Amino acid sequence: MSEPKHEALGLERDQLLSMFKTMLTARKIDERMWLLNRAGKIPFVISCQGQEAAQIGAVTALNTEEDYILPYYRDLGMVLHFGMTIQDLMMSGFARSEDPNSGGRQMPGHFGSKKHRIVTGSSPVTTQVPHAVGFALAGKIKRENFICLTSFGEGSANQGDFHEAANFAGVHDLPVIFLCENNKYAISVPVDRQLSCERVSDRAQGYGMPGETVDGNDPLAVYEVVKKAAERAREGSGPSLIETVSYRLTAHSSDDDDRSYRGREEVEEARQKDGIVTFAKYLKEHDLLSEDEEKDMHNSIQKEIDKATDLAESAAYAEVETTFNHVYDA
Amino acid sequence: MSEPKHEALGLERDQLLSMFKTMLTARKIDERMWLLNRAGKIPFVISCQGQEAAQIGAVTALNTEEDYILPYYRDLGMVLHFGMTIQDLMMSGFARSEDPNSGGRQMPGHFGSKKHRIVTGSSPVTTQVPHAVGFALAGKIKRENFICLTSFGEGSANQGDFHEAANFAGVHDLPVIFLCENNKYAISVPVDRQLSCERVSDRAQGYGMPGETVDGNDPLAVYEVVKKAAERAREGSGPSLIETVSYRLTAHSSDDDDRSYRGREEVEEARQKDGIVTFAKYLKEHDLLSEDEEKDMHNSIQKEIDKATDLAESAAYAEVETTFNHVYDA
Amino acid sequence: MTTINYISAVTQALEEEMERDEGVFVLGEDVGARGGVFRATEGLYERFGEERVLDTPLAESAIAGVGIGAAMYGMRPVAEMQFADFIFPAVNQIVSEAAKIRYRSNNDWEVPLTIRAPYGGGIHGALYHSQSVEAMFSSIPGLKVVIPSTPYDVKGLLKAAIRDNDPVLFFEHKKAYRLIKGEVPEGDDYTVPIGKADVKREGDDVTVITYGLCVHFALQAAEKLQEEGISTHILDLRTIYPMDRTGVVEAARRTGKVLLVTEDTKEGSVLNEAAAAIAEECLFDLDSPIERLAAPDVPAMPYAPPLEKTFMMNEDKVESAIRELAHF
Amino acid sequence: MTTINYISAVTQALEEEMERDEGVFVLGEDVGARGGVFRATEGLYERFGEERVLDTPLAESAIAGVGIGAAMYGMRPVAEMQFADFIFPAVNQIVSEAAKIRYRSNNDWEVPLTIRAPYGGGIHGALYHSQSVEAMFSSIPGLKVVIPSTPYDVKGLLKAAIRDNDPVLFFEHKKAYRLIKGEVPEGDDYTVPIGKADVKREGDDVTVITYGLCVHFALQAAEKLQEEGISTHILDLRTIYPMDRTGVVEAARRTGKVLLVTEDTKEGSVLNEAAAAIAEECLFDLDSPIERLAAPDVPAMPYAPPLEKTFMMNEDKVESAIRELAHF
Ligand SMILES: Cc1ncc(C[n+]2csc(CCOP(=O)(O)OP(=O)(O)O)c2C)c(N)n1
Ligand SMILES: Cc1ncc(C[n+]2csc(CCOP(=O)(O)OP(=O)(O)O)c2C)c(N)n1
Ligand SMILES: [Mg+2]
Ligand SMILES: [Mg+2]
Repeated sequence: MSEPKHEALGLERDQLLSMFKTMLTARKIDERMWLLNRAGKIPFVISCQGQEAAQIGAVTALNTEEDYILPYYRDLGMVLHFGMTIQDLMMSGFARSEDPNSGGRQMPGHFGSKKHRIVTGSSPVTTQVPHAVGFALAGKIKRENFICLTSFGEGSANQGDFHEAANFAGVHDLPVIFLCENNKYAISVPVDRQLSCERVSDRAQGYGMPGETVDGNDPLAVYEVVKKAAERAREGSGPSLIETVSYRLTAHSSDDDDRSYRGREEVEEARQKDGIVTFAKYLKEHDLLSEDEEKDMHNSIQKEIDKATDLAESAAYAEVETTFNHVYDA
Repeated sequence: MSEPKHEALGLERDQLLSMFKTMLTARKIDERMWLLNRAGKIPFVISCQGQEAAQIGAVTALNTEEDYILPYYRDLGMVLHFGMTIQDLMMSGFARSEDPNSGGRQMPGHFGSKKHRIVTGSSPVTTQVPHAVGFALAGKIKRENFICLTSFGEGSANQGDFHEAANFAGVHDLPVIFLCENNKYAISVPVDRQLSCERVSDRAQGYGMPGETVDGNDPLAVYEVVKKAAERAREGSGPSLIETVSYRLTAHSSDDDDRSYRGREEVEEARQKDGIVTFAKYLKEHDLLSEDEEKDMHNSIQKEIDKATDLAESAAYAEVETTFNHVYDA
Repeated sequence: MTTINYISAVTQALEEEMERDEGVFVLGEDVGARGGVFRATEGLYERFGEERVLDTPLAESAIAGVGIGAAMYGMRPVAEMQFADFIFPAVNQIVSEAAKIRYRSNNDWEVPLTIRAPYGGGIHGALYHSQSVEAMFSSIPGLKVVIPSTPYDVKGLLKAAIRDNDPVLFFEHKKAYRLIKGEVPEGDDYTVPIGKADVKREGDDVTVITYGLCVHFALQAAEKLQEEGISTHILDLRTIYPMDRTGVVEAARRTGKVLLVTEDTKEGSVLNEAAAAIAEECLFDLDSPIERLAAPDVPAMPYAPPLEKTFMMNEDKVESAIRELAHF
Repeated sequence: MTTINYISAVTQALEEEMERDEGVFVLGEDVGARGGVFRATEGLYERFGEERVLDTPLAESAIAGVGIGAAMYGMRPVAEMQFADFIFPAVNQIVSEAAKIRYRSNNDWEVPLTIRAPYGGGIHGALYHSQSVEAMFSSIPGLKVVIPSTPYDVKGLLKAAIRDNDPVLFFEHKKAYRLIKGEVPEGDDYTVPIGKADVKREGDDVTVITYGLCVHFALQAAEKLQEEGISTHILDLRTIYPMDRTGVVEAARRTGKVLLVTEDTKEGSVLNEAAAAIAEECLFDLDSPIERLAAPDVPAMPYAPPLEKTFMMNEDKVESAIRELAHF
């Protein structure tokens, strides 16, 4: 029997459990958001569900003390790993003044925190991608050692900004990881009506960079390719394009109803491959996680979420006068 | 000895001579424009010099009665082949009212003529590329049989519009030929600081279409690949990306001085490979063109250009009141 | 006459124009099987098939650019931008191309393209799903910018836009979609002329010039103020660019007191054109300064409800502004 | 004091700021070895090397977007758009991103980015090398838009823009580059405050409010009209957005007759903000309607010289407009 994958990758048990815990935390926060939305308590949710494995696999390969991430709206898992707390995210869900992303100015899913090196994001897709290149360029000029990871959906890979940014990074060998989280849909549009190529990673060659497509349900597989890309970037050998393939398990957002454009069986089938399920299985198969430990993990996360929900629910909105603040530097 | 290339391609002598004549005409018009510019008679020139072979090779593979071209500012050769006359182009150079492209409203090089199925172009680069896709889409909806060829420089291949248009055409299998005329510079920026890939055609895979790079100094080589792409497009098998590699023999435009950014030897070396020179040699080697015939051709073109210059020079500008016309449909 | 809501007027106009003219087709993100994220194109995919109700890749510059190409060929594309906030990647195609093609080709080519986009706030859409973007497009000769307020105008103006031989930006208020209902003649193929403002209420004390959802805020405010004896004249611009200068000046003269209202931020808003036209043409007929009522000059509408409310226009804000002007 | 031309003021400001602050760097098309197509960055590449004077690929959205990223990191990028006409592909990055980042992040992130671009006509540049594009950006809170008229202001305002912690669009008139000369203090590190208009000439009969190259047309016209006994007050806006409302209103009050002048097309131009501010604040101090003098509402400046002249602003057009207003 060959060496288990995590050993080959040099990942220890505590790292693996921490990965799993963050995946689970992201999932559970998201589930809570939907409940709150359906209860009329928060106006909007956009989910990470189905992409946690890819997200956590990817950021585990980064240095949270040095590197920058420019995530997109589904990257709840990533920002948790980079230091955002459950409470922070609940404050954001409830649009409270203590939301560190925007003080309740932006919808949930619009992440940003300078302290955690999470660069502020917006709604128009793909605009963060050239920003990542700008960070990397600045780092190169300043002789810094950090790298940047930016992520986006497969639909968003068709925006001009992706192309222009990838080419720029390629020309100047900048330390950027372009991570495309292919979840097979852009709202209602399936990949085959969105993408003219087989794999998003087929585009890498056009930017003179390596391209990889990897199972987005397998955090270890994602970790492996991102790790390689990160090393490459840190060495000064330039950018990489990585595509993680998984599935969007929820509707596009709380405003969407996906029954008009995809069958339930398809969704059910994808649920079988859900990284949360399969990674738990992997950990158990390798005696890294017991049923009891798993249950405890569930419970402790749930408790934290409950607490954060209560706190956030009773927290205050920003004062109305603050509407006028921070248009320009004071 | 193997069959001469033109025979293998099924091109007859009169076709070859007509190709050569159009190349030569384009070159000579361009040269005249520079003289007129340096004499202070026309404010601006932007040249085809060095790209005539690619242009004529490409359009020879099209059907001028059916297909559409969406050329860029250097494509003097293409528009001649599609029916624009020397006089038309001189009227444009002098910004006269009889300029069929724009009535003197646009700079020379901004081609357009509905009659000739040359779609109006502008200065911001690459904007014509999605238009070509729009024509092709309309043709598909209307069950028409035409194809569209659009061209642009290698610098322009880095604009978002190229990417978005190529992907759109790829998804919907539209009959478009994307022709990149790589002349190794975008104003002062050489290809290696412009393009992150080896060849522009490396991008084809990312749009699920075939990509070819071909010697842009060889009109027969270009004809061959464009012919194949045209057949493919007409069959409904979708778009192609073709890159012709040659060299920009002049400064970027009459406003540019290229001595600050490239050496004279480099330009001299490229002149040796000039398609006008090498194609004449090819024709002579295959006894398709005699020295006398060549001289006659030069003379007759020169005369036509002289005549057109005089006519255009003495032609009128549009009336000042026309400044206000054609903002909206009357 | 039947009463329908604002968004149904959009759908009806599209359906009838597609029926009437084979050259009309719809393209955009999620306009097909999904029927649009607001369901404005609902049923069209089933009726006209996927070639005429085309789901495009997620790329707005291509949506506009491909639309322009198809329009130049001779089709009448109706492109949807999913939110007005996402029209910005397409600005180059709209401003450099669509707007200038007729002029630059000396009338050889034209672009009969309509671009629809939902705009406006008050729906917890935050910064990027609430914007009014008309000011950016209302200084571009060659373009027309239309913002209807009622189902009747929506239907008539959208049909006019589709039949127009020039590019039209057609902004629909997303909060109005299901909130605003109104009468539309049944089975009557009417259009409403682009370029003409419309008096939505006659009055003698204060003139309100506005457009879009704000017309309704003004109408509600006027109704209330009537009880206080204040009589409000309301002009609905309908076409924002080019603006109906005559209509604006007439409306200003009517009362001599002018309140300009927009949901957009104040500085640089499209109201300024009305202010300038009035200041040029009938300055001495005015009995009070020209007032502008608009959103504060902050980048966009925040998400948190109290902040959103502070930013968003409403009936009360319009009411106090009219009252103040009446008492000037 | 030494006399330099307008473009040298650009180059000097860049050079001195790059010298002063390592975080300042230049990026754009052909800004390196070529020194810019107008030679505004001449000598910088040789002096500061290719990392700080970066030739980018031909992609404006990336130039802006990469600039934004580097600025958020803490650099002070100065991005060049080769012509203002080619800023449109970058609109999404400028409007959705640069302008909104401070606000949306509740002051956590900021974008100290300057974007320079040559604008304006009269140089046979035709439709796409002659445009005034400021109107499109002058309703966007979070942005600042600066258009200087003299070498002194160019240098002081460009330095201020580079040191500003918010994104600034800096439009330079390309015809002014070598035409306009003026005095600049030698060896004096001065800045000119963004947000303040400047009285370029004092007068009592007619107030001209304008900016950019048109300031010079107004100054020349005023000189001539002085001989006829007409005294012209000239306010140079300098910062177009946010506009110096106080400066505008003061200047309008000074003479009671206001002529607004721009090289841009008339409807929807940035002059409208001045008109609206005056109409709000000092309507009853006016002795004549507010006049706007601008280019005709056609898509852009044609190439053929007689048509270009018809479109383009000049001293004579300003002169007659002032005279007419003086005699009102
Ligand atoms: C420029 C822009 N256009 C349209 C939208 C509306 N929109 C939001 S998400 C989305 C689909 C994104 O699909 P994909 O990139 O695959 O990401 P996913 O949501 O599947 O993770 C669309 C069209 C947007 N946010 N920005
Ligand atoms: C959007 C845009 N940006 C900048 C320019 C200015 N410009 C004109 S041509 C050119 C270089 C084009 O290079 P390439 O695409 O290689 O074509 P070539 O001129 O070499 O044929 C540039 C930067 C432009 N016309 N449009
Ligand atoms: Mg997706
Ligand atoms: Mg080139």
